[in-house]
Amino acid sequence: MWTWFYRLASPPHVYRTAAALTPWFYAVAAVLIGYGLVDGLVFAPRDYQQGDAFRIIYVHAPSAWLSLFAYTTMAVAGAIALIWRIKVGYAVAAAAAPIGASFTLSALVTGSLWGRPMWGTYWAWDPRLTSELILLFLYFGVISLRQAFEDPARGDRAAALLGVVGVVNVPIVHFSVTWWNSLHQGGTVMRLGKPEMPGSMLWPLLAMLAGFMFFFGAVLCMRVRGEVLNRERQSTWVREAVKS
Amino acid sequence: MNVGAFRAMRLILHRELSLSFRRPDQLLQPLVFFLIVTTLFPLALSPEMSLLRDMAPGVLWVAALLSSLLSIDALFKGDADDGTLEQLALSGQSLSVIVIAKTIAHWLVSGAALVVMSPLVATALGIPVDAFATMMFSLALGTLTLSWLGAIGAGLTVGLRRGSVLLSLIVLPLAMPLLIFGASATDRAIGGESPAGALYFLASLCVFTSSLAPLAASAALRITLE
Amino acid sequence: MNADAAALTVDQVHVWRGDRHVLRALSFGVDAGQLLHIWGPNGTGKTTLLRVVCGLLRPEQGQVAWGGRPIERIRSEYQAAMAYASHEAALKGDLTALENLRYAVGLKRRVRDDELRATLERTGIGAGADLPARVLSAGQRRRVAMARVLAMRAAVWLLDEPFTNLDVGGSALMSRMLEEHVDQGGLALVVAHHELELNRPIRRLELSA
Amino acid sequence: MGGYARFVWPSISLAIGVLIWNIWSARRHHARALLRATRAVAMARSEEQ
Repeated sequence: MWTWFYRLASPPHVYRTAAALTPWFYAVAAVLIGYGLVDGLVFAPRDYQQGDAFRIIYVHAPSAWLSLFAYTTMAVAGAIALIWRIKVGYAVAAAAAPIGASFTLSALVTGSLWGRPMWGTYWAWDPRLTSELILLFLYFGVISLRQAFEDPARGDRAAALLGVVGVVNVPIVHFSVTWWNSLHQGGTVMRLGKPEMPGSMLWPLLAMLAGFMFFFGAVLCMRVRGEVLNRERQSTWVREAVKS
Repeated sequence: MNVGAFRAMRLILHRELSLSFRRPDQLLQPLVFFLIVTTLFPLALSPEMSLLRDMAPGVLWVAALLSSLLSIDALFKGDADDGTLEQLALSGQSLSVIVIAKTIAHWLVSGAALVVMSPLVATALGIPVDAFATMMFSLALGTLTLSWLGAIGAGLTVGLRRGSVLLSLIVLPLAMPLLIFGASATDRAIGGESPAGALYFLASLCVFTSSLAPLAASAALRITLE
Repeated sequence: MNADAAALTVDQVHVWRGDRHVLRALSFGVDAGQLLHIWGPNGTGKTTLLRVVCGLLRPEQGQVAWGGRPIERIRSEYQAAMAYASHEAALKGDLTALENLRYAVGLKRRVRDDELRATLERTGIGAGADLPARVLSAGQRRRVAMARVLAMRAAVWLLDEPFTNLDVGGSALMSRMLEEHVDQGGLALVVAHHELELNRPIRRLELSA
Repeated sequence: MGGYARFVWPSISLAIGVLIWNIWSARRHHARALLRATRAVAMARSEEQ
């Protein structure tokens, strides 16, 4: 039963599997995102309150969800690598970090663009946007810590540990920010929430969420191949990989 | 016949405190920084006491956070530079015991000192005397939590040449919840309402961090000491 | 003086430093009452090997065992029975020689100051015991580190270039100490790039580039 | 579709921009890693001769 676990741990196997999966992930992502965008932007009805501005949700919600999912992936991969000493985990963690950071940025900007028609300003310390901003700082900390070490092996382990500490803090930050927001503004202000979504609005959103997840899978596979190569330069299997 | 954990902690605590008091100037620096930062705000905002009072909890807490952050860098730096950190790690005591003793010693010398100083700053910012108790208690919990988070950050960055800026970048995002609860507890106390809610959250945060940080910090040290 | 040291075995240890394969499939054993002299030009991994043996550095492959048990599992017990001296004397400059010993040795066993003073006396630091370590010369600091190793009464000695900065008297003292330790059933790994003048059998491990 | 101009199109284009950046950056990262690996393999082979 454990063979898949050890096969997963062997870099050449991971390198080949990632290469095989990438095109499929891209294909499914393209279909889902294509459908989601077209349906969401064209066919879905206007929201009676926010008019067309709410359509930004079709990119904001998937980005926000992915920023959190990528951080968790990074933390779990790092923890697996630290605890069971599976080196591939470090490659996955190092690959997930920049992807997650880019989607955090996307969530932040699309969120503030969405906020503009609602609040009249681009930033109003909305609890979700604030948590997203703090998540960006956490990403920045992990990425710069990994690069601060000359010895990449130690950089990986330090970043993995910080990732685990960070992921423990994400719910705490989210809770305290929401508590802080409700404390001061009494929660009356229109928060960046999803309006009640009839089916026609909801399906494109689910498609976009799934599409972004597959996209994350595809890009993660590509980056993991690069990270695995960087960490396995001496081993023999690299010679065949390089020739192919 | 070897030495138990509590005896070892007492010994390390004694070592750290006698080391700190051999260099009193390094003890005073964060405290003076605390005073200077709080003096900046009235200059920047206005001498008007009523306005300052609204800002007081935030100013006090941000200044306290930054001043304890200043001294966290020295938690392992001194020992790492002269090689004694290795001796401590190889003493046969578990690394967590060493980290706990050093962090508590660091807190006594920095965080607790800030708490003792805080009434001075509070009066300067117009905080009423009856809010002092909550303020000092919340500040004590907050600075202790920060010392634990700082221990993790210091453990990760002590081996790096320009590690101190990175240390702040790592610790501050983790310290935001304690800032939220601490500042609002003080704010509530000034307004006369009961700060219990915020204090409970702050206390739970402190207990949570005190239990997990030694593990994380010793794992971080193990990476640095390699 | 110290209990018989169990045997120390190193088995197929591999260590990489970045891209450099510093230690390649290193295997050897050291029994109680033996001294191993680790020899070799600079940069061949002598210090890295010592850090692996003392448990600071975990090898990518291979294992270090003490009394047949891997050191990761018995980390505290193993390190409590060990004295490690790195190539710098590792003392706190602001603390006196006596205080340095009190805090370092005190973590390993209960010890009173007068015994520490006697040990410092023996390594020639009697007068300097109450001076801050920063005012001592490099040779004196090495003698304080020597006293620390002695006072720990450890079964396993792991010494990295213990003769550096020592004058003739100091080196002779160091050699006597090593002989005494080995005679009492202790075990020692000594990293040195020069000959060791001990009238005891010395096994040697050559690390090549 | 008129009401979209101010905020919806910028958000969509930004999000798509992030998707494209991710693809481009991942490809570049892999290509660079491949380059470094080939150089390392070439160096290793020259050492063996």
